[in-house]
Amino acid sequence: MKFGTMLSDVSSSLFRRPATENYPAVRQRNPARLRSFLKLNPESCTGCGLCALDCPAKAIQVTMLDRKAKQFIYTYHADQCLFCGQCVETCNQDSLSMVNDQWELAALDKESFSVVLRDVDYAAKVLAEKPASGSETPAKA
Amino acid sequence: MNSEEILTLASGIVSSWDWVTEISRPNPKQMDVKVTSLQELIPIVVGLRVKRLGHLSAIVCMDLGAEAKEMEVIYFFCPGDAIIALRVRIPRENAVLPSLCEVVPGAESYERELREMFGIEITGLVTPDRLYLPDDWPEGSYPMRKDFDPKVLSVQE
Amino acid sequence: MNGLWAIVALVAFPGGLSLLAGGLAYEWVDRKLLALFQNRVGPRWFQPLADTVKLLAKEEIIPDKANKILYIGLPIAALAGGLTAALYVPLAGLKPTYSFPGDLIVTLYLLSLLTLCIGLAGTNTLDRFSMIGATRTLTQVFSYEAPFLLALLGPAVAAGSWQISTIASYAENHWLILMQPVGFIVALIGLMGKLEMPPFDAPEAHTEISAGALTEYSGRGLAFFHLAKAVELIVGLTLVAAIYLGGVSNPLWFLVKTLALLLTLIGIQSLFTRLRIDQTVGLWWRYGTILVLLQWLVLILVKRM
Amino acid sequence: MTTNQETERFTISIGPQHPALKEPGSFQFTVDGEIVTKAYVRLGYAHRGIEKATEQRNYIQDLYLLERICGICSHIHATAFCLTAEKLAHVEAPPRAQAIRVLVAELERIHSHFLWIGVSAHEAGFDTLFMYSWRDRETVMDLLEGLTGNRVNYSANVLGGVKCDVDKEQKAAILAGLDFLEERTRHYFDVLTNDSMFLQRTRGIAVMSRNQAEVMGALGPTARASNVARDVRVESPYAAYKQYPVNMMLDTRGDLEARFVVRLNELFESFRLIRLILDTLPESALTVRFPRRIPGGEAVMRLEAPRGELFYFIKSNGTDKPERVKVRTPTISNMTSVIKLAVGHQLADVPMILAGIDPCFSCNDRTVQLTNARNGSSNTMTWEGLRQHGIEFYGGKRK
Repeated sequence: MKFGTMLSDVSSSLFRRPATENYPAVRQRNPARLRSFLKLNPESCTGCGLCALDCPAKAIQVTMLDRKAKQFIYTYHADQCLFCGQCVETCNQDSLSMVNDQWELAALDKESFSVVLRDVDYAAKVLAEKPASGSETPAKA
Repeated sequence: MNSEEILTLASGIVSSWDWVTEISRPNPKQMDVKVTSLQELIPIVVGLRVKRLGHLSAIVCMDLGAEAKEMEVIYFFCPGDAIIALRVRIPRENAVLPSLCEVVPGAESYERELREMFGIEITGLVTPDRLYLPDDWPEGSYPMRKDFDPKVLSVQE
Repeated sequence: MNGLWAIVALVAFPGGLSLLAGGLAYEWVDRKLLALFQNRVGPRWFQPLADTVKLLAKEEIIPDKANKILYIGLPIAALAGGLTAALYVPLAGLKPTYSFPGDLIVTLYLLSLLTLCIGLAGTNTLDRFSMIGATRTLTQVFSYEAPFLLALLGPAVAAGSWQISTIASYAENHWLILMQPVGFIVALIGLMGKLEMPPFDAPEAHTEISAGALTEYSGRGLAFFHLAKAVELIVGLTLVAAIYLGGVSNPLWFLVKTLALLLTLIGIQSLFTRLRIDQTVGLWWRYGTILVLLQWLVLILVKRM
Repeated sequence: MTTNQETERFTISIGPQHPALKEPGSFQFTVDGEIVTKAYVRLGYAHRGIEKATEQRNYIQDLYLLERICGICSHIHATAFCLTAEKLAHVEAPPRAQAIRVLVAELERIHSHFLWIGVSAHEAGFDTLFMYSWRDRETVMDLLEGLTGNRVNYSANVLGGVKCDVDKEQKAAILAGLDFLEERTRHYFDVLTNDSMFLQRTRGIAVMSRNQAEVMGALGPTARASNVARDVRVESPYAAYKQYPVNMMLDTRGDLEARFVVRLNELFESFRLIRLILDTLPESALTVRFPRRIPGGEAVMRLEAPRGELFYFIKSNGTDKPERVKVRTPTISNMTSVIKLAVGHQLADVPMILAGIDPCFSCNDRTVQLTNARNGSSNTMTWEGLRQHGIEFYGGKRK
C-alpha cells in the first residue's frame, strides 16, 4: 500500500520536454509503408478494371472507350478511397502503387479529389512526344 | 478434455432423448444436431448445461429465401475446442421459438436480436423492449430478411 | 481609510480588477504546472482569460423550473463572497486593506459561503446531475470545514489574536510551519478540499455527473463561478502562506511563497486518484480531525508551560 | 430529494452522449441516494447494419467493411473473416502469413490494453496515469505504423495471406519498442496494484463469482479474472497459436483489481509471444491464391479479441458474395454481466465498473438493451415512455 506511486514519473517529467509534438512546426517522418495517394503506371495498365471491381469504396472508375486501342479513362476519387491497398494487391500487371511521402490530402473543393490518372489520348500524347527516331522511352504522364 | 471426448459426451446427451434427432459430423471438431421438434430444444440445452458444455457462443438465423418459406436458426455451443450446433427449421411467417433465458441467461441478448431482425416470436422472453433498432422503426418490417426493401424507411412525402 | 484610497483599494489595486487578473493568472499557473507534471504542453498564458470572456459573451439559458432570482443571484453572491474575503488577506505582500480583530473567522466564512452558493445553485437548477453534485459539494463542505478551520486557528491561538495582520506579523519572526508542522499539513490538504482539487473533486467528477452542481450553468453565471473559484484559489493560497510560511511582508516574498505552495499543491494533486465522496468524508473525519486535535493538544500544553 | 412521489427513485442517465463514455451507449441507473438500485442499458446507437451490408459485397470488399467494425480491434475482425473464408474455400494461408497475423494481433492486444489502462484511470479520476499510459501507447502505434503503414485499421490482412512482411529493421524496431513497453508495464503493474488511492476505487468492487461469470457468459479478461478458464487461444488455437502456445492468465479474486491484473499479465504474455515469433519467423510466401467464388458451405471461427471471444459465422452460396455473415463481438456478452454487477454499488463506481469490461461500443452495435430482472412491481417503459416520465417527474408539460 504505497502513496503516490507515480512520483517517479511526475518528478522526472519536470525536467523533460513535453511529449506532445508541435505539429505543423515539427514534421513527423513518414513511415515507409504508408499508403497514401494512388499512383498509376499508365503504360502497363491495360484497363482491365479488376481494381475497380475489388475496391471496397468504389474509388476507382475505369471508363473503357476502345479496348483494342487501349483507349480508356482511369479516374481515382481520393475522397472515397480507404487507402487499404487492395487495388495494389489485385492488379496483376503491378501498375498500381501508393505514394508514401505525402499524407496531407486536404482540399478545398470536392472536384480536386477526383484525379484522372490516365487520359484517353494518352497513347496519342506519347506518340507526339516521341521524336522522329523514337529511340528513348516516353516521358512519364 | 479434447474435442473428441467433448463430442462423444455431447452426442451421448443428445441421443439419450427418444425424439428422433439426426446427428452429423461435418468436420472433426463440429457436431450438427437437427432438432425436429421445438420441445426437444430446451431439454437438450439443459443436458448440455449440466455437463458444463453449455457455453452458448451465438444464435445465428438465416432467411433461406421467399421460395423456401423457411428460416434456419442455429444455436452454437462452443465448449473447449468442439462446436455443437443445434439446427432448427422454422416457417418464415409467424415463427415461434422457446426462449433459453431460464437456462442460459446470456441468451437473452441474442434472442432479442432474432426477434427484431427476423420477426421470430420468442415465448418467455422477459423484456419486450425494442432491441437496437430505433423506436420509430416501422412495425413489422424486419431488416435482416432477404425480402426487406429499404424504401420502407424513406420519408413518405 | 479615507474615501479615495478605499475606492482605489476596492476597485483597482488589491481589490477587484487586479485580484481577478491575479486569480486568472494563478489559475493559468495551476493548469500549466499540472500539464508540466503530466509531460504535456498545457494551455497558453491567456487561456483562463479567454474562457471567461467567451463565457461572458455566451447566451445564458435559465431552466424554466429553476427560481430565476436565485439562478442569477447565486453566482454574483459567490463572486462577491470571494472578493470581500480578499480584503482581509495581505494580498501582494501589502497590509490587508481592512482588518479588525476576528477577521480570520470572517474570511473563512466568506470562502465557505462561496462553496455554499455552488451547492445551492446545484439544488436550485433541479437537474439530476446538479442535484447529485450539490449534495456532494455540501457533504464535502461539512467534512473538510472543521479540520481546516482548526488548522488555521492553531497559529491564531499561538499568536494570541484572531486578526490576520497580527498573526501575519507574529508569524514573521517565528516560522509556524516548524512550530506546528501537523497543523500545516492539515491546512494544506484542507485547502485542496476547499478548492476541490483532485483527490477531492468528487463534486464535479465529470465522468460520473458531467459538471456536478454547475451542469445547468452557462454564459455569465458560469463565468462568475469560474472567476469566484480563481479568486478563492489566490485568497486561499495567500491565507495559508501568510499564516504558516512566515508572513508575506513584501510582494517578492508573496510571489515566492504562494507559487511554492501552489507547486506543492499541484504536485500532490497530480499523484492521486479521485476519492469517492464517502471515502473523502471518511478520510477527513478519521485522519484530518484527529491530526488537528493532536496539534491543538500539543499547542495547549506548550501554551500552558 | 424526491419531490412529491416519495417512492419514486431517482434515475441518472449516463449517455448516450456522456464525457465518461467516448462512444454512444445509454445507461439508465436508478439511484437511491448514491446506491444504484436498477440498471438499464440501451445501445445500438452505432448500429450501421454491417451484417446486412456484407450480403451486397463480394468477399474482398467485405474484408475491409468488417475491419471497420471497431477501431481498436480491427485486425482481429479482419483475421477472423480471413480465417473463416479460407476455411470455407479450403485454402490454407502460408505459415509465415499466419505468424505475422498473430504478431500483429498481439501488437494490437498491447495497443488495446494500453488504451484501456488510460480510459479506466480517467474514469477513476487518475488523470496523470491516463496521460502517461496514452503517451506510452504511442510507441506501440508507431511500431504498428512502421509494420503495416497505419496506426489504426492496419489492413494487414488480405484473403489468403498478409500484405506486409517483417524485415530486419522492422524486427529491430519492434524489439526496441517492446523493451520500453515492458519496463513501462512493470511500472504500471506496480502503480495499479500498490497505489493505495487507486486501490480504494478497484479493490473489492464489482466482485463477480466464478459461477456468476460462467452463467452470465462473461468472456475474455473479465471472465478470467473470476477464475473462468476461457481463452480461445488456449482452448482451440487458430492461425499460428498452435506453434506459439499461450499460457492463460487467471485470477481468483474476480473484482475490478483482478481484471486489471489479468490484463497486465496478458501484456507480459504478449511481449513474450512477440519476441518468440520474431525469433522463429518461418520462411514462406506471404499470400496464396484465393478463389473469387467460394463453393457453398458454412464455416464457424472463434478468435480471442482483446476483450474476449469473437465469433464469426459465414455461409457461402457459390457466388462471390456471402449468403450470411454473423459476427458476435465479446462486449455483447460482457455487457450482460456488468449491468447485473452495477446494482448495489455506488454511482461513483459505475463508470469504473463499466470501464472494467473495456466496453467497445462500436463492436457493440449488435448488443441488445437489457434491463435488470425487475421485481415485477414497476412497469417497463419504452424509451419514449421513460423520457415522458422524466418530464412529468420534473413537473414539465406532458407532450
